[in-house]
Amino acid sequence: MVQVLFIFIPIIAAIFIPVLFKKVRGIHTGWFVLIVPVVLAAIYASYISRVMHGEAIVSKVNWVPSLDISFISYIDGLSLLFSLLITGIGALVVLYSIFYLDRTREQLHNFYVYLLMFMSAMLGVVQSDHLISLYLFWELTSISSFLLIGYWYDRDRSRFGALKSMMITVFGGLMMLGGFILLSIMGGTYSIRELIAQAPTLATHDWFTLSLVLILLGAFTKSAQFPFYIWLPDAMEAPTPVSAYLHSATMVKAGIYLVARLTPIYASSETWVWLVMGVGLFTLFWGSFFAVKQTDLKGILAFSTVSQLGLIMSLLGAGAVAFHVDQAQDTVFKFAAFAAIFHLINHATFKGSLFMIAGIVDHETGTRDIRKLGGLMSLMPISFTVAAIGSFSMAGIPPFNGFLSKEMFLTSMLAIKDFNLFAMDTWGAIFPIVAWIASVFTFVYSFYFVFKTFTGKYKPELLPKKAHEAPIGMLISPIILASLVLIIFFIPNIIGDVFVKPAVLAIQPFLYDSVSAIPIHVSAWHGFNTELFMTIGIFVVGFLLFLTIPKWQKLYNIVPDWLSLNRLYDRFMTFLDKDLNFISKLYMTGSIRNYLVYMFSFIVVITISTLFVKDAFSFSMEGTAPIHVYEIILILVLIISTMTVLFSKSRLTAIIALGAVGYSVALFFVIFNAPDLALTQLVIETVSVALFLLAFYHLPKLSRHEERIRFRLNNFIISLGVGVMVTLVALSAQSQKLVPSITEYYKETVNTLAGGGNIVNVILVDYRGFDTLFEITVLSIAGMAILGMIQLRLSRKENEHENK
Amino acid sequence: MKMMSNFLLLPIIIPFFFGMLLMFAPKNIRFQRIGAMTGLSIAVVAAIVLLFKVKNEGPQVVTFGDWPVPFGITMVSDMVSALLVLTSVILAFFTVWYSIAAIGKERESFFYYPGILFMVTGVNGAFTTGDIFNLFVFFEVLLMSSYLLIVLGGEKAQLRESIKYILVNVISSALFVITVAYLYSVVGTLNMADISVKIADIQQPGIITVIAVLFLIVFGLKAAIFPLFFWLPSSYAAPPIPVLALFGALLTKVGVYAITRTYTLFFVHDMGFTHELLMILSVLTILAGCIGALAYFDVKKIIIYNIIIAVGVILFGVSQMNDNSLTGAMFYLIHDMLIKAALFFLVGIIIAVTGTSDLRKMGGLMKTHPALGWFYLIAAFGLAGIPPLSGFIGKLLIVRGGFEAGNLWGSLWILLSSLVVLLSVIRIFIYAFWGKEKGPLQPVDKGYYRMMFIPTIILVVLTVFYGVGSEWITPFMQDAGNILNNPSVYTDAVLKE
Amino acid sequence: MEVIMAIAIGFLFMAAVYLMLSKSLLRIIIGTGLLSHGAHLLILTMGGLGGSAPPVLSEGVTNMADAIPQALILTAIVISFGVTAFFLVLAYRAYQELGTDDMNLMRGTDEDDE
Amino acid sequence: MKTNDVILKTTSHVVFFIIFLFSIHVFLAGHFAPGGGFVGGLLTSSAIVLLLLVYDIKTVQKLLPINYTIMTASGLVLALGTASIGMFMGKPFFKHYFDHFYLPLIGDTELHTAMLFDTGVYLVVVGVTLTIIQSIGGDD
Repeated sequence: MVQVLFIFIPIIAAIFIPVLFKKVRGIHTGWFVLIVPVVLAAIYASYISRVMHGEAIVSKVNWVPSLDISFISYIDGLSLLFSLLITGIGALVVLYSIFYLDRTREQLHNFYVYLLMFMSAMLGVVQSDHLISLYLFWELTSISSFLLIGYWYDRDRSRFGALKSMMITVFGGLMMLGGFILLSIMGGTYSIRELIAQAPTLATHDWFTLSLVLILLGAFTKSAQFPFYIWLPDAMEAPTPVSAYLHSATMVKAGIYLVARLTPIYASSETWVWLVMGVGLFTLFWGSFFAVKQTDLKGILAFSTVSQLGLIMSLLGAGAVAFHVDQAQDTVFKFAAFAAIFHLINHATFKGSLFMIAGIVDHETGTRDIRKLGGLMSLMPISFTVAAIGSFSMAGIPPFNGFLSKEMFLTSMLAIKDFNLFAMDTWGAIFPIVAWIASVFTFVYSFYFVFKTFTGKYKPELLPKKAHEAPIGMLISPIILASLVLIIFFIPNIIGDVFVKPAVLAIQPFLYDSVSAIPIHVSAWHGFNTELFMTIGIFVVGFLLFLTIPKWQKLYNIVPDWLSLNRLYDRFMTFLDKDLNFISKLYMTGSIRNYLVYMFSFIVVITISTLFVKDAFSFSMEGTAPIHVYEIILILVLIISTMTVLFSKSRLTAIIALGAVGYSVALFFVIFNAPDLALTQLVIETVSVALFLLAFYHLPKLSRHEERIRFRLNNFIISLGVGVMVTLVALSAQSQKLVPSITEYYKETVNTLAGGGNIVNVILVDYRGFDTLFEITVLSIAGMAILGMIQLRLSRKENEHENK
Repeated sequence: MKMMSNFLLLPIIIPFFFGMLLMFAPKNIRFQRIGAMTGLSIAVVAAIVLLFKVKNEGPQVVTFGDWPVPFGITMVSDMVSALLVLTSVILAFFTVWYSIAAIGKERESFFYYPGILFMVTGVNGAFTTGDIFNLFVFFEVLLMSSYLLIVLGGEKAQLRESIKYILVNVISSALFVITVAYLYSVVGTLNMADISVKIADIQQPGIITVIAVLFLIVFGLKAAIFPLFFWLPSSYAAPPIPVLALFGALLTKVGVYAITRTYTLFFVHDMGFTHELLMILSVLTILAGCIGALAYFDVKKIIIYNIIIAVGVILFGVSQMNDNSLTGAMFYLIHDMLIKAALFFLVGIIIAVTGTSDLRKMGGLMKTHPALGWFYLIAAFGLAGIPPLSGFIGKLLIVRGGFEAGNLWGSLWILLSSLVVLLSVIRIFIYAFWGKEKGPLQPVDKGYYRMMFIPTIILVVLTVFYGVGSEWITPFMQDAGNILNNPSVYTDAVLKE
Repeated sequence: MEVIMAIAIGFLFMAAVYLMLSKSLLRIIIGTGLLSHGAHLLILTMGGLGGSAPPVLSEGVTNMADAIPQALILTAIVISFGVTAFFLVLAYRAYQELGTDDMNLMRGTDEDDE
Repeated sequence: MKTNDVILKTTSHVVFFIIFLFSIHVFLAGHFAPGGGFVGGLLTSSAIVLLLLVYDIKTVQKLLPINYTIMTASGLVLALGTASIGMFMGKPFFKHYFDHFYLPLIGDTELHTAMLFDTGVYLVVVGVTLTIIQSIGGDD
């Protein structure tokens, strides 16, 4: 119970933020906010001792129990690791933001409310055992990300980026929801734990693969995998603390989390392995390759994040392979899942610090454009040191933590080529090759980032501000992260035992009985093997490429801009804005005639087809009334007067002919024994004709619009269709009187029970008096409406107003 | 027991009675306002009591004039109808409240409030009646009131669009009448429960299926399904905002209700044809709505096209005919009524403040009207079905039902439409509230602003409650879904007294 | 007789639709008038035309016409009377304000509103 | 439409009363023979329309100082009230009551609450028809 509520602490705290911001103006609001992640981090840290031995702690709060929807916080190794990252990095980011965002100029209350909302959402995502609440928090991360990216909402780029990220991630989220629902129907439960327990049976279900693809769509969009990554670079419009927090350390890892969490369910699927590994690896390559193209510091980091997320994703894919191998704990595949989680931690540390440095550079020089920067090393030595540590780790250089996980990554990719399932033996060799190339580019952009900024020529004339080192407060967080980068390199096995292995157990529960059974030991040196040579190759080639960047950077221009995915998105959005308007106006013409033509055509076609498809047409003369001569004459009168209406050129003729139709209807009523109707019809027709004349006294003559033949022909065909439809259905309906009418009852009771003689009238005032009550209501409303129409003329008033 | 059943009439008769009362002194604006508010508050109370009666005692039935069942007119308040009735009186109440500031004295003194009250009468009558011809009569009551409201004021656009609106409705009324006539010819009765039983007896032959299609057309014209929706966008855009809100929230929903009722009570023996058709049309309806919702920069139009999308979503749920999908459809239906009214109110305030309905001429309202912005955003997310707001549970159940019925692509289509909905409404937020301020704002009197804003936020809060408090609402929705899925519950309540 | 009536009613509907598709507002309203005539006759026909006496109780009459359709028609007539009256006044007012009775000139696309 | 034709006026008075009486007859006959509130109301209105044709609106308003909106509303109230009797007697809405009474001059008469309801209908029809005609006719 309580544990679930922890998730909501940030959101609850957010309620007080605007008040604090308004009332306590002397203190930066961030200091109050900081309490939240610090306290939460401490709480979650207290779980470590229990969870590291494989224990899972569950707590539940019902939301809609009648639909089996509840919040379940399930903290195992994986969830705890993420929770700690969220609160830990969160605390550092808040601390950093206190110095980054000016308390007098910024809308801090908004900023921190969004940030806290995000924190709750993210905790919810990683702790939810219930698919629906997972989805709920998932969307909440999209929304808070939207608000944070759009924080400086008067900038066009911010709004653009905010919308883009929301569209793509919400799209993924919705598809994921579809997958979740399918999954829950298959397993009969929303609980992930229970679903995992029945993983083998789920795999036989028809919807298994579809649900898998849908869920991966959610994971890939959130974790910025190819081709959905395009929102992430634009998300860099958010304030830098946000980029560091959401768009590198936490939110984008939600997809990773999801894939890791659902691996036990889906790993048995070939599609899963191929998709996760393939897309991950391609993203790794794509991101690293295009990172070098960027000129914005945060742009480089964004592409680097894309690339690194791809790396983790592909490792999870490789980890799924372990489900297909006997005795997996003795093979190299055991490394993959471990490496994924390990790298995830490492990435959070070095990328977080790098983002903060990018923010510092921006803050102190006024620009993030790498072409304007250079030579900052002497002016900002601390920043440089932190940046160098982060970049070297990212490049995979010892003695930094990135080296360790990169090595394990290469090991896993090498193993794939020897795996003889899913045609891996044919295509598997691609994996290590792509991994190697991507690592080379990773090396290049890491160096590019740090050395283009801090070494070379200092160009003060290009900088909006005079550069100097950042205040110490702003440096604390990056320094802490950079120290972690270094520390982890030396104590990888402590990290491994405490954080990584419990998480691995959650990803591969079927392989190990307990945390301690996971036979992995991280070491920086493991002899002269292929991985080592690959790494050396990366350093050499990478360094050469880095030195020659200006020579080959032009290559990027070969791919024309319009081919890019961003263009595709832009085209799509323009399509929605402009082309849809055009398309819509093609049929929404405002002409009622067009509308009627569409509607009548549909009505006629669908009704007549149903009539024949369902074999409902029937024609029988049985039980019909005999035909008399005077009836035929009356029919002729009716038809002739109708024709007169149709072809009359003057309105007077038309109106009188309409009256004639009405009177002949009245005569029909007489013939068919409906005296009440006849009487009413006579009177009403008279009044109607009078009304027609009265109203049209003021109107122009029937306009002689020269209507084209085609126009008339169309009208004729459609009206003929309607006429035929009405007749055919009428014939069929009257030939199939399948149930006798209830009418006899009225004859029997009209005098005895209702005290009347004229059945029609008694029906009107008694049996069905309710109809009559509202029929006269209709009349009354019509009267009011007409009165209002005649007397209230706002348009005239409008005109007078305009004329003055 | 039986005599107490008259109670179900109250939510219909109270607005009706107050509507009459208001006719006696149309020029006394104070009287008009107080009368309308009083009448609707009493009706809200009655509807709430009725809802709980239905919950505790099952469907309430009364046949007028003490006649035996198929011979008099029967009114039936089951959970479906009780929920809709309550929602419609609540919305009417808020609309009246909002109107006091938004509609203008001229209209108030020309039967504006009686128009609303009679419309509520018609709407509630249509939701409650158990007689197919009486349904027609109530349709006419609500239509005639809507004619009054749509044209009241006589502005150019109103007159122009009213003609189209009325023409379409005259056609649909004529079709309604002839369809009832066809049905009467085949089954010889008008009582809906009786029709249901008799159709079941004769095992829905082809002619009944044809009639089912005709009913779909008749009600589809009102509900604005594809391809019968063309008349709606421009007609709804013509009258002032409160009227638009009322129309958007109530009128199309009556059509939706009627389709739901007939397709769950009568025509359930050839679902491979009728419900498949309904599903195809609902999917296309969503498409048509989506195109429109994105195609225009006019705030009113954007929300109006969202009405069409919602109709598609609800009817998709109905077409799946299982417990989840029907419960979901009910959930979504009520949600949509509430949220649409709220959105129209919000959009109305935006228009009042900026003096335009063109998004491209708006901007930066976040600086001047932050509260408006936040409430708009909540409503927008609610509409798009972001959990835990009001649209979510309904959509979840509809999609779940769709999957369970095996319609994978249709269900995914519903999910995808949420994205379009979100984009369309978030665009309003981005254009109107974010960005730079454009042009001077209209001077809106503070008191009037508050008069519009307060009912609006209460309504938004209500929708939030509807979403977050789903647990309290679910039992009602499940009852409703159950009765839709089991026509015998309905027919037994009516025929076996 | 029902068969002939069905055809005549179909004809009325056809004429009504044809008129409603034209440009002139007056012709459209006349079309709605024909439409309701058609609908009313159809109700009567669907009730069966076989009765030999009005549905009024009197000595010795047994084969009365079906009273229900007649009652329904009566209600429908009254309603369409109200609608027609309203529609007429609307046309009159529209002509006053818009200066045309040509539906083609009443498209009211976005441009006109601005 | 002003006219000073004395003969027309006199004739119209006579015709007015004839139609009016006829309309009352039709209205009362309703329960047992063709007729009823609706037709009766329409006929009464036509009688008044006749007056309108002969005199101008103002004169007729002086002659019959009736607010037709209120007349309509009263009709509705009467109809609803009649229908509601049953509700107050613990019976379903629209329960009608009738009995036979011996009235002086007329003899044995059936008095029926449906008659009251029909009177409501009658009032509404007259009220609405005249509202419509007056408002169109009175418009310049």
